[in-house]
Amino acid sequence: MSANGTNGISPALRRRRLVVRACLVALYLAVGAWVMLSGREHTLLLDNKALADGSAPAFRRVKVYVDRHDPIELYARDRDMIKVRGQGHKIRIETNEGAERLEASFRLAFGEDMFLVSVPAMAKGDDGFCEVFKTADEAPRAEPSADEATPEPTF
Amino acid sequence: MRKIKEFAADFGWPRIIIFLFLVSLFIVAPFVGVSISRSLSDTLNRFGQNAILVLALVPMVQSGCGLNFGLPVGIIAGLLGSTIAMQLGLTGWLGFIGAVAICVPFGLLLGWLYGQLLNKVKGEEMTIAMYVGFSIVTFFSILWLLLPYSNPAMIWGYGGAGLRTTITLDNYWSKILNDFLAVRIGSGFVFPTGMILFFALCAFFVYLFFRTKTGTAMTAVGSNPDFARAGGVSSDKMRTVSVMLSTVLGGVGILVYQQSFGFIQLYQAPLYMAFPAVAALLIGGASVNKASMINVVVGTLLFQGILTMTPSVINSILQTDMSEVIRIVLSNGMILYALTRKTKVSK
Amino acid sequence: MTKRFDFKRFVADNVVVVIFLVLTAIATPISGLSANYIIQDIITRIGRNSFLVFSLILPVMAGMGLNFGMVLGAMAGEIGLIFAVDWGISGVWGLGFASLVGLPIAVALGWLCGSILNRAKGREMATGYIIGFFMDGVYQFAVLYLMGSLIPMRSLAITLSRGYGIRNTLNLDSVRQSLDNLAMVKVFGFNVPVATYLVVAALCVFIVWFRKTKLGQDMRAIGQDQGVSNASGIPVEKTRIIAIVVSTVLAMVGQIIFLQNMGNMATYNAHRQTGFFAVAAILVGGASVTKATIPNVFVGVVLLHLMYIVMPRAGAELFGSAQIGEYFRDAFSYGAIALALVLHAWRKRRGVEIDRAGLRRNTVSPDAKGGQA
Amino acid sequence: MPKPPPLLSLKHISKSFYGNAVLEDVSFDVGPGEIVGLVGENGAGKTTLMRILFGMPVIAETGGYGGQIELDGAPVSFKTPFDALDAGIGMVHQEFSLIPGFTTTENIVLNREPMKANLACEVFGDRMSVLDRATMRSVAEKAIDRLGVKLDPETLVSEMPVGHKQFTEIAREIIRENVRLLVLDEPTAVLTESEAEILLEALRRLAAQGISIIFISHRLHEITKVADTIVVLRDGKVVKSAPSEGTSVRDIAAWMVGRSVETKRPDLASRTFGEEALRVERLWVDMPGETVRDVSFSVRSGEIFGIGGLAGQGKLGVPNGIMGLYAGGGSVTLHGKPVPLNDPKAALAMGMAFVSEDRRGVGLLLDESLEWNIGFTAMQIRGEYLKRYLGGLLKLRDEAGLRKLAEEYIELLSIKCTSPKQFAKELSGGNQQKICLAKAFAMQPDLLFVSEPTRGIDVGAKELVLKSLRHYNRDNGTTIVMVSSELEELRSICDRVAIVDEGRIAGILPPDADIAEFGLLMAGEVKEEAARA
Repeated sequence: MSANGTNGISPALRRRRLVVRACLVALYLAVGAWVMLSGREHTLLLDNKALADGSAPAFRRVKVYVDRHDPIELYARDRDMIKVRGQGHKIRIETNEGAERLEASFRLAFGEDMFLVSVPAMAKGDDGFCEVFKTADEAPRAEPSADEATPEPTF
Repeated sequence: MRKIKEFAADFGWPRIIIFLFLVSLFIVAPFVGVSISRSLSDTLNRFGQNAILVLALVPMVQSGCGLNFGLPVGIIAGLLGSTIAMQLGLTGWLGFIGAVAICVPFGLLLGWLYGQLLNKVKGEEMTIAMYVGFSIVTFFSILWLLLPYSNPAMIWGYGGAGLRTTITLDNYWSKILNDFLAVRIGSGFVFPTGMILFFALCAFFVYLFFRTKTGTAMTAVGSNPDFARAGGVSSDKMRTVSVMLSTVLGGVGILVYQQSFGFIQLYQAPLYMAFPAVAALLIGGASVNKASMINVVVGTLLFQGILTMTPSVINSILQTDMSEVIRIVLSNGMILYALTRKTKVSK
Repeated sequence: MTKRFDFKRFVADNVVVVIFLVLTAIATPISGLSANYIIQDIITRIGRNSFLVFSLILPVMAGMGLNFGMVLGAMAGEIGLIFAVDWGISGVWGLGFASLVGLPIAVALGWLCGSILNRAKGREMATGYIIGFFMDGVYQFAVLYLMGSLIPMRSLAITLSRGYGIRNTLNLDSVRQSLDNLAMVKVFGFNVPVATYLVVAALCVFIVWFRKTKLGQDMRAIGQDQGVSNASGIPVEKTRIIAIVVSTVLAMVGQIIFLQNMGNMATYNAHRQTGFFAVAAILVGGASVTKATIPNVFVGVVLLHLMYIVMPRAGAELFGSAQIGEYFRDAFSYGAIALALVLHAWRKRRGVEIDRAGLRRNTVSPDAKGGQA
Repeated sequence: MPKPPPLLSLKHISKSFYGNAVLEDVSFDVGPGEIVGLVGENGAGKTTLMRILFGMPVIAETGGYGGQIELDGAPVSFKTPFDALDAGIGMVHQEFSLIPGFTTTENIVLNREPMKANLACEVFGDRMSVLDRATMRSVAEKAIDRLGVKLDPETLVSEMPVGHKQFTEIAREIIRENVRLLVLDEPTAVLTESEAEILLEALRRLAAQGISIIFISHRLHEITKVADTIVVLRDGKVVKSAPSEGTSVRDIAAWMVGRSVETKRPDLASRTFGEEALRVERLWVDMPGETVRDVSFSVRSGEIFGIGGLAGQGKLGVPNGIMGLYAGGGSVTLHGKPVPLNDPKAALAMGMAFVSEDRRGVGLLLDESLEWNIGFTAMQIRGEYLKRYLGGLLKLRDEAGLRKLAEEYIELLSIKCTSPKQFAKELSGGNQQKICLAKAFAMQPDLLFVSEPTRGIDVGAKELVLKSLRHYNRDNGTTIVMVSSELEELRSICDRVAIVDEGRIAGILPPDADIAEFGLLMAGEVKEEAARA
C-alpha cells in the first residue's frame, strides 16, 4: 500500500491538513449561518394608518423607500406589503406633509416571518414602529384534499 | 443452536424478519379490531391474483437469465389476449379461455424475440430487461390509442378512438375463476377455489416441465452453462425456451389478475408490475439463480400477506397509513438484499 | 497515417445519436413550432438539465456504469430545498442554503450507495436502480412522517393539515428562477441565463481538471481493469465509493438547479424520473456504459429535449392527439436506453471475439486449413 | 575472483498444502547482478516458491512455510506483495497486468505517478494532486532506455504487439529506485523468436547494471544462453544447481524429468489393437492459453493413446477441440466418418465422450445431485432415463432409473458419498473425478477422451482412477485418449505417448523410451538439436 506514499506523509503535513480541514468545517458552518441570516426573507406590512392613541395621523400621501426597493406610494389608511431579505433594514419616506423623522434603520427578529411597519409612528420618531405581526389565521387551514400527500404508488 | 444459526444464515435473516413481522401482524390484528377471517380471505385472494405472475419468473431464473424485470413483455401479450377477446365479444368462460388462447401465440412470439435479444447480451440481462419492459409498455401505449378497437365498452366514450385506461370486465369474465367453486365460511371468509386451482394447475405444468428432458437441460444451463455445453446442450436455445415460457406465463398471469381485479389496466399500468413479483419470489427464498415452486408459494403468501395486513393493522395502531412506505422499503429492500448477497460461488 | 472517414462505421458507432437526429429532423417541421420558440426552450433546458447529466460522468469513468443511484442526490437536494422554503431563505441565498443542507445528506447517501454497489460488482446498474427505489421509500418515510413530527417544521404553509408531513406540491416561489434571473442576458433576442451557464461551465472545468488528478487517473485505471489496479496498490473499493459520492453530490446540486427553474416541486415525485432523464440524455448524446464525455452531455441534452419539445406537438398535428406524441417520446427514450445498453453489451462480446480471432491469426499457421473455419 | 555475498538466499524452504508436500528443503543463492535460470516441470514447485518469496496471502492462509529467506544476509518475511516490492523485489507475471486503455508511460508509472500538489490536497488528500505528465514521461523514457529497447511512450497498450507489452511490464518493475531483484515467470512464452531475443538482450543489460534476475522458462536454450546459474526443481526439491557454463540442453532436460525408477512395461508386447479408430489431421484449436496450431495423429481401436507436454503448449486443446468445446478447424474422422467440429452434441452423438480437465468448471453440476451429474449427458444425447407417459407425448425424467444408474457407478468406482442425492460440490476432489468418469462411462462411449484425470487428487484416488481406466479399456475395448501433465502416469498406462510443444506434436514415443527423450521433446529442443547435428 505504501507504494503511493499517502501513508508516509510527515506528521507536520498531517497536522497542517487537519487544521485546514477543521477550518473548512468551521467555514462550512459559518457560510451556512451567513447564508441563513442574509437569505432569510421577511414580509413587511407598510401601514399608513393613524395610530390607535391618536398621537399621529395617517399621511394623506407618502412615498416609502425600503432599502433599495422601488418606492411604494401609500395614501391614508393604505397598507402594502414588501418582502425583504436579511435582518437590518433602512426605511425612508418622502412626503409633503412634514414629519419629525424621514429616515430610520431597524432590525428584524430572525425567527419571525411578518412585521408591521407603521409609517406614521416611524415619522413621529417612535422607535417601536416595527412590530411582529401575527396573522390570526395561522392555525391550520382546511385545504383542498387534492393537496393531501398521496404519493402515487410506484416501485 | 448452531443448526438454527446455519439455517438462518442459509434462509436469510430478512426473510425470517419478514415472516415474524407477518405473524406479529396477525397476532395484533384482533386487538385493534381487524377481522382475521377477512384478512385471511384477502390474503388468499391476492395470492391467487399474483401467484402466476411470480411463477412466470421461475423459468428464467432457472435457466440463468436472472430476475425477469422484463415481465411486462408477457403482460403485454396478456393484454392483447384480453382486449382482443373482448373485441370479439367473447364473454364468460369462453371469454377467459379465448383470452388465454389468444395470449399464448403472442406470448410465444414476443418471448422468442425477447429471448433472442437476451442471448446477445449475456451477463447484463437484468438492466436491459428492465428497459425492454419499459420500452414495450410505452410502445404499446401508442398502439392502444391507434389500434382499431371498436367495442364501445372499451373505447373512450367521446372522441371515439383509443382504448380506455381501465376497462371493466363486469359483463365479460370478471371474477370468473374466483367464483368457480368458491367456498364461503362465516361472514368474511371466501376461499377462491377456482383461482387457486388454476394456479395449482399452472404450477404443476411448470413442475412437470422441469422434469422433462428440456426442463432438465434448462436447469443445467442455469446451474453451469459450460457443463451443459459439454453435454451437447445449446444454452442459447434453452435460454430462449425459458424466456418464451416465462413470457407466456406472464401473459396468463395478468389474465388471472385481471379477472380477479375486475378491470383491464392499460397504458402505463404494467410499467412497474415486474417489481412486486420479483420481490415476492425473493422473499420466498429464491436467489438470483435458483428458484422453486415452494419459493413461489411461500413468497407470494408472505408478500401479499404483508400487503394486506399492513394497511389495516398499522393504520389502526398508528392512525396513519404507512403501508405504502412499508411496501416500498420491504420489497425493494428484498431485491437489494438478493442482488448484493455474495452468491455462493461453488467453483 | 491518415484515417479515412468511414461513414458506415461512424453511423454504427453512433447509431443512437443518428436515430435521434433523424427522428427530431422529421418531427420538428411537423410540429409547426417556430424556430425562435424551440431555440429559447432549448437554451432554458440546457441550463436546467445539463448539471444533472454531468453527475453521471465520474461513475462511468470508474467503470461502474450509469449511476442510476443518482436519484439519491436528487432527494438530498429536495430535502435541502424543503428546509430552505421552510426557513424562508429566499433567492440565490435559498439555493445556497439548500445546497449546504443537502451536502452532508448527499455525501452520506453517496457513501451508502457506493458501499452497496461494491457488494454488487458486475450488476451495478440494476442495483443502483433498485437503491433508488428503496431510498424513495425511506425518503417518503422521512418527509411524510418525520417532518413536522420528529423534525421540527416552522412553516404551516408547507406542512399537511394533519400537522406533520410535507404537502404534495411544494411552492418554490421564494427561490424560483433566482439563479437564472441573477444575470439574464438577451442575446439575439433570446434570454440566456448566464449565471446558470457559468455554474455549468465551472463544473466542466472541474471535470476536466479532475481527469488530470491522481484520483481521476486511478478511476480511469479501475474503470478498465480492477484486478490490475488492485495489484498495483490502488484502493479500488474506496475509489469507487468516492466516484459515487461525487456523483451524488453533483446530482444534489443539479436537482436544485433543475427545481429552481421549474418553480415548484412535486415533493414525492420530483426525483422519480431524474435518473431516467439524465441517463437517457447522456446515452442519446452518444455516451456508452464505459465512456462518457462532456460533449456527450450537451449533445444529449439538446437532442433529447428537442424531442421532448417537438414530439407532443408533432403527435397532435399528425394523429390529432398530443398524448400519442408523449407516448412516442417516452417509448423512444426508453428504447434509446435499451438500445444503447444492448449495443454496448453486444460490442463487448464482439470485442472479445475479435481479440480471440486476432490471437488465432498470430498463432495458428495459415496453411493449416483442413476443415471448415 | 572472490564471490560477492549473495543478495538473496533461500534456505531450506519447505511448504505443504494440506499435508501434501510441495517444496522440500529448497536452498539456493542469487548473487548481485546474477541471472539464475529456474527450471522445472509443471507442478515442480516453481510457482509456490515465488509465491513464498513474494509474501502472497495464499501462503499464510494455508499455514505459512518452513525455512528462511535472507536478503543481504538479513532474514526477511513479507506479509504482502507490497512488502516485497518495498524491499526491492519486482515480479513480472506470465499474464499481463497492464491497463489496456493507458499508454506505455501511464502503465509504467501506474500508481507511482509523479504529481504536483495543489490546494485541494490540503482538504482531500494527496490524490487530488495533478499528474505531472512531463515527469511521468521522462521517468518512463529513462526506464525504457535502461532496458535498451524501442518502445513508444505514448502508444496505447491495447494497440501494441505482445512483445512490447512484456517490455512495458519489465519497465514498470525497474522504475523503482531500489529495485535489486527481478523475477520473470515465463516471460518469453508469448513472444516470437526475435522478440525473445531482444528480451534476453535486455535482461543481460539489466544484469550488467547490477540487477539480479530469477528467470523462469521452459525454453531450455534460452536458459542456457542467458543464465549464469541454472537451478533445476523436480517434485519440490532442488535436483541440480550448476553454472550454465558447460551445461547442455540435454543435461537439463534429463535433470528436469529424470526419475531414478525406469518404467517397465512388460504388458506392451501382449497388447493388440484393431483398425484405425480416430484420425486427426491438421487440427487447430483456439483454446485460450492452450492453443493448438497444427496437430495430426491417429489412434487405433482399443489403444490407450497418451498426450503429454508442458502446460500452455496446447495438449489440452486437442480433446477440447475435437469435442467441439472450443473453436477449431482441420479434419477429424472417427472410423472413417468425419466428425463435425464446433458441435459438442454431434461429437457426443458419434460415440465419443470427454472427461474434462476443468472438473468443477465444465465437468460437474456442483449444485445438483450425483444422479443428475452422472445421468445428464446420457439423458440429453441418448434419450435414456426418460419415462414415457400418454403414449409418448410426455416424457419425464426417470428418477428411479437415474438413481439405479448412480448407485451402480457409486458401487463400481467406490465413490464415497452419503447418497446419490448428495450435491456434487460436497464431495472430495478424487470422488468428484470419479463422478466425471461415471458420467463418461454412462455414455458407453466408443472413444473416450480423458483430460488430466489425476490433477489435484490424492495418491490413493489417483491409483483408483487409473486402474478403472485400464479396466474399462480392457473390459470394453474402448479406445482411450489420455491427456496429462504427469509423464510418469502416461508412461505407466499408455501404449504410445505423443508430446505436444507449441501447439504441434513434437514427437510420438513408446512409453518405455528413454526419459531424456521425453524431456527434450517437452522442452522443444529436438528441432534445435537436429539442426545442430
